[in-house]
Amino acid sequence: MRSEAEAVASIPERRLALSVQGLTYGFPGAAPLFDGLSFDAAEGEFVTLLAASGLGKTTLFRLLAGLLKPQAGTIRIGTHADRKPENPEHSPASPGKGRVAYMPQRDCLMPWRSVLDNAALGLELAGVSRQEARKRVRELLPAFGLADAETKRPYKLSGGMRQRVSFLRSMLAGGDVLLLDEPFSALDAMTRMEMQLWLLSVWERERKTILFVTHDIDEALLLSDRVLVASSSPVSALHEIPVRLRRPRRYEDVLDGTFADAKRKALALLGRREGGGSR
Amino acid sequence: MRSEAEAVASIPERRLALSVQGLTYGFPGAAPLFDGLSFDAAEGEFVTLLAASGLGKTTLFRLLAGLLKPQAGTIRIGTHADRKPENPEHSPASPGKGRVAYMPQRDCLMPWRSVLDNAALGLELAGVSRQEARKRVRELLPAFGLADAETKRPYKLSGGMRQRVSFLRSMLAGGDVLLLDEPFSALDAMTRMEMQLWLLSVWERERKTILFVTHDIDEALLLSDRVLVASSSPVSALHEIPVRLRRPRRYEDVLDGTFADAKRKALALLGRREGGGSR
Amino acid sequence: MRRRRAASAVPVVLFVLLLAVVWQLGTTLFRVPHYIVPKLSDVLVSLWEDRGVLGRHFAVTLEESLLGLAISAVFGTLTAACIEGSKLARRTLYPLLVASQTVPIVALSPIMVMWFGYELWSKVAVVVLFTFFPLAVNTADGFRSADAEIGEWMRSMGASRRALWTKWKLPSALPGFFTGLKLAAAISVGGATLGEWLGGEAGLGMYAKRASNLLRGEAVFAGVLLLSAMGIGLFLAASLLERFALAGRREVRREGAVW
Amino acid sequence: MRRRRAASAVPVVLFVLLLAVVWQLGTTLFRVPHYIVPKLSDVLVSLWEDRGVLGRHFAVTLEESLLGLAISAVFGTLTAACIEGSKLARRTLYPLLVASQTVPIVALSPIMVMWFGYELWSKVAVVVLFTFFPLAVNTADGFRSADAEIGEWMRSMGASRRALWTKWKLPSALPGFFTGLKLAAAISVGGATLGEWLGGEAGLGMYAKRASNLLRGEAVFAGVLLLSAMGIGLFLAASLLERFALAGRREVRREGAVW
Amino acid sequence: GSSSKDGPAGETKLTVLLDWYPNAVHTFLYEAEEQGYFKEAGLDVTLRTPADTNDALKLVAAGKADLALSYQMQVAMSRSEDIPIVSVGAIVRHPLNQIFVQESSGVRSPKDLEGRTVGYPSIPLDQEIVETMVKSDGGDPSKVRFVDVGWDLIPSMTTKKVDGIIGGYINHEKLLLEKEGEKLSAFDPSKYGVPDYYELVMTTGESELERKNDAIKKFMEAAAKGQQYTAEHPDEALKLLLDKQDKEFPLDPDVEKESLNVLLPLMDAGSEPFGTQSEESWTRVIGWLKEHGLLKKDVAPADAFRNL
Ligand SMILES: Nc1ncnc2c1ncn2[C@@H]1O[C@H](COP(=O)(O)OP(=O)(O)OP(=O)(O)O)[C@@H](O)[C@H]1O
Ligand SMILES: Nc1ncnc2c1ncn2[C@@H]1O[C@H](COP(=O)(O)OP(=O)(O)OP(=O)(O)O)[C@@H](O)[C@H]1O
Ligand SMILES: [Mg+2]
Ligand SMILES: [Mg+2]
Repeated sequence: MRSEAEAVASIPERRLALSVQGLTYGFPGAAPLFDGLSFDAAEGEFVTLLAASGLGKTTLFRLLAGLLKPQAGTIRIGTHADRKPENPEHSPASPGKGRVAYMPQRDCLMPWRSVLDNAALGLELAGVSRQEARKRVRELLPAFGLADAETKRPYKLSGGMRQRVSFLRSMLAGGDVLLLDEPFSALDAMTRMEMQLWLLSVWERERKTILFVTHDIDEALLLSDRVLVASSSPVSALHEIPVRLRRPRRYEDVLDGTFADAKRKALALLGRREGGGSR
Repeated sequence: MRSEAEAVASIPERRLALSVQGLTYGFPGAAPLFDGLSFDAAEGEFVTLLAASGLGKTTLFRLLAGLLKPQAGTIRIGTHADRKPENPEHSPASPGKGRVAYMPQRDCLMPWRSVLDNAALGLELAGVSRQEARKRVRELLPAFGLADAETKRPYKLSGGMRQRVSFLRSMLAGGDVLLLDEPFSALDAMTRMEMQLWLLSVWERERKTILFVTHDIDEALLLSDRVLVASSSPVSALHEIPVRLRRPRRYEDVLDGTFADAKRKALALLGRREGGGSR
Repeated sequence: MRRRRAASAVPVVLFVLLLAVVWQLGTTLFRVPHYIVPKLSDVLVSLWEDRGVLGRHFAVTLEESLLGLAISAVFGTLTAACIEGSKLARRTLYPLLVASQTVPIVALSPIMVMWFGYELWSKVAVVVLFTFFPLAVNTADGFRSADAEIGEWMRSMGASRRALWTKWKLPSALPGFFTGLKLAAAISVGGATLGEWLGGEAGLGMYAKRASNLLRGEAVFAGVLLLSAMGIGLFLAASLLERFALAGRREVRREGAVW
Repeated sequence: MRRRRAASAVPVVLFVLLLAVVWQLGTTLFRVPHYIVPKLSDVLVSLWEDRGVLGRHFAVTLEESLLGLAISAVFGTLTAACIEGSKLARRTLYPLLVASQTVPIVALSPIMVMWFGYELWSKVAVVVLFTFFPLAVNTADGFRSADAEIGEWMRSMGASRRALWTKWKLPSALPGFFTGLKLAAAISVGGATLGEWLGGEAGLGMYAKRASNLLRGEAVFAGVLLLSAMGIGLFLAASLLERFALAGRREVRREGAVW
Repeated sequence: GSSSKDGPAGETKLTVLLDWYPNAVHTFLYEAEEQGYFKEAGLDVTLRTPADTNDALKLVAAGKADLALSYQMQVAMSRSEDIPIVSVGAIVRHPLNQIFVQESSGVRSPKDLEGRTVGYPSIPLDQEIVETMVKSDGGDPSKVRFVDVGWDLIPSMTTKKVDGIIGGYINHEKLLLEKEGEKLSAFDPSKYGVPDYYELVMTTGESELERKNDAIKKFMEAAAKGQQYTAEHPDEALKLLLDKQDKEFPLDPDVEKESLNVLLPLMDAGSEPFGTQSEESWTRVIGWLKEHGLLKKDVAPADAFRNL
């Protein structure tokens, strides 16, 4: 566990797990979404992105996951020294294999696989044998409230159950940087809390770098070291809200004054946007 | 606008838009989800359902929409006198045509239709000409932040945009009872607020009966006349939390003591469930 | 469950009986010459009298069809995979495939015989020529309809080419493959028949042709009836395979739904 | 954009040229007897010399194919709709359809002639017999693959049967229909050829058959070449139609994606 | 199917392609096999049925089979198309292919076909034969309508789609039609301006003939013995054929018996040995074909046949 100071301050020597420099992207025939955007995430940091619907969060994740090619700028993934790109001009790096684990916004479960096999897919892709993958998934299913659903096909699942399967699948896939796109949006308060706690426990144990998208400001503040807010389209800069709360966090922290301040700030930033994205 | 007392108390003479009596249902080969469940909604009432993920909210909506057949019990939709089913034994009524408007949890947009045409589909089904339907949708698109997306196919939309199209489509379809299954789960705080306000304005203008599913307790309390909480599986009764707040509501009401009380109650009910549904 | 299944066969049986009655009455009432359409009763008699010979020919044609189908299934899938995997292959293989369908086989019969001889293999080759195309095209379209989002996700997780194929593309193409297989199964019998016409000593196609040369309508139709039965049998077998392989995929609509 | 499309034709052209060279060299080097496979150059000469006659026959065969395709498209879709809409129809029509594919057409040729005479319509009938099946089966499978959730939603909104068909099932079945249409387009030419063999005065199939009876290999292959070209042309036309009708449906994968 | 390898007992393998499915005309081959004449001659003979006789010619020319039953005119046309085929024996010495009309049609001789429809099986040669016959009978061939009826000679006539047909054989189609109770008139081409030609000839490829001259000669001798046996014991010979075919496709004994009756006199070479061909016949046939534009280039009669 890092001390509060460490977790928050942007110390020059910290090692980066992800750095984005001058990212520019727009879908063909549409207005650009990102214009010279730069940001980074340190190793083991939990960073949350907050932005209005349609501003480009999912697109950013697809760029980071290597599914789209930046029109300009560089994306570096994997541990490297801060601000020292060996060759700043070099073309956008293709994010190395297996170095990000991406949980997409729409659970794209395979309709022909059971819950167990869908969840095991992440491990399988990481090279774990099917046998072993199933074993490890089976151990986790109860914690995800999916014990009874093990053999069900996706179409028999409720919305929240699908989301949990997708979350589990991506978490198990490993990777240095986790990209989670609204992983808990379909969960009720209690289940969501359990999942958040589970995520935090994994994060603290394995020290992964997490980039998290949510629409829930409380969730953002509760989980992350830093909250990055995009407030207008095209996104050229992210407003940073450091969350100076002790770790491990508790739900009572919501009543903390720091929390309320941060929340007010985030709301203001989001509200200030000038007809972002599609609006 | 109704007075607070009217909106809340269950007055014997009130006319029902929806009544469910002794509903029992379970998917074949699985544990039952509902066991003798009874509840109702008065004409023009805004009722929210709160329940853990996988407890059967979506299934209940599919039952109400006539997509599944109850194994026992009756479902009556459409205005009728309270508690006086003419023939209590009669087989589950098939909900009349066009009398519910259902917004499913997973936006099932047609991949081959543009945003405009997808949103117009609800009106088309209600018998409005394509021409007219498009016109009316086009007027609403800006309010939904979809003005730029008019001609886009669904695969080009962000998650929140898809949800808004689906919401718009169902709202326009009309019907006496609106069934909204987590309509705002993919929206950011600001957009969600706008949509909530829009929904309330339509509701107050058209006096529709709304059954609303959400995982957001604040949202539930802010919007509805009554909140119904299911806390254990199989669901045989719903705990009722009346929301005694003035209308029209304001976002400041969250700070109201009544609100905090109701919220605490809801959280307690949800937390008390004993391994509901799939858990 | 089993009862219901038995009951579900009733309309089919009734329908077949109806067809039989129409056939028998139609040929009797309109005095259709027996070498154009024989009476059903005569066909059945001929079927029974020639059962030994017909059984042997049936086995031959069935073997040709099955062998051809198996070869087409393997190479059709491979071809579809090439078409899916490489633009160049798509641009070059597709026209070739299409062309193969348009060449009148009889124009090629000397080549067929030269390459494959008079035995089994020339017939199998014709079956392959017939069935390869629907299998390849349907499987290719199956590949193409694979859910791109799943593929994207796998890509983002650094999935290998192999994993993409085995875990995503192949399972996605299965429904298309089975549509193709059903088509191919039904057509295969026609292919075998044509193959037998290109020269051969055995098989139901040869039997029917010889009967037709001798103006023996009831024997022609006995052969045709058996060929149809074989085709329907192969088609049903393919459908069963499909149901088995796609179990649990398309049930959304059925289970628990009112309609 | 246009430049890229032109460039994309290069491999196809190269491939066709390659095939041509292989043909010419192969027949020359291996001294393939001209009556088994003629030299490409001889075929081209024959093609050129007979161009007037060939053009007329080409038009005839094209007309037969197009008419047959059109009829199959209409009735195939209707049949698929019946199969989708009614269990009884599925249970009775499907076996009949399959049976129609397995009947050797030559066994039925007297009936064909009796019903349709020696003119255009007997050939169109054979084309229909060939192309009806892939169209119906693929369209039926297209119907079956319609997203059940969309249908559920429409049902819940009280959609009429008509609305369900026009707004949900038909659009959902389009990809399947086009797979079927592409198959049918390629096969239709073969059907027309066979139809012409059953008797008739015109068409490329008849040309090829007469040439074959005159032992003129290069003329046979000239006819075959034109038939193939027609088949590929029809197939391409169907593909174009498909691309047009399904515009914007399956582009998820292409647009903006790296792979 | 290559045929050049010798059998285990030093026998020479010969593959013979029939002109059609086995029927009465092939009795002499089955008899030669059954009576052991082929074996005595050191031959191992395999009989095959190809798709059609055009294929048979091509395969023989390309050396993929040793012998094929074909037609005299077909051999001449092949040679003019540079398909190196040689006839080594005349099997049926006179036309079997005749014009058939129903008696009720009122056609008494070929010239009555003016204004009528004649069905033919996609073979231009058949068309030419009819035109010659009509013309030599004093009619105007351009007034005859032709319909290509594909494979369906008989139904096309019985369903009255055509008035007459060409392409049917007097030992087969005619018998079948008469069995159906149709009253037919048949017109023999050789009586109406078409040279009397050999309907069936045994052919081989030029190079094949060089390489296997001996074997082929022995084959023809054995075949002649088979034919002689058949002529002397027609009933036994026919029974053998019927029995042989029973496993594959039962033939109609009455039709085949009648067919053999028709064939035996037409296969008889009289004082000459079985199969003997005359240069004169070849010259006449080639001349007629040339006259009717069916030969692309000249064919020397002497090259087209060989009496072994
Ligand atoms: N494949 C695509 N082709 C074209 N435009 C696209 C595509 N995908 C997304 N867009 C557009 O890009 C913009 C950003 O989309 P994105 O999905 O990144 O938004 P988001 O921030 O994730 O929103 P949400 O919170 O609603 O999920 C939207 O205007 C959308 O219409
Ligand atoms: N078609 C189906 N067949 C079988 N079981 C099903 C089917 N649909 C849902 N279920 C099961 O029924 C239960 C309730 O599902 P439902 O979708 O109604 O939950 P929900 O309350 O809407 O949950 P969520 O909040 O996650 O959307 C789950 O356990 C689910 O697995
Ligand atoms: Mg998104
Ligand atoms: Mg749900």
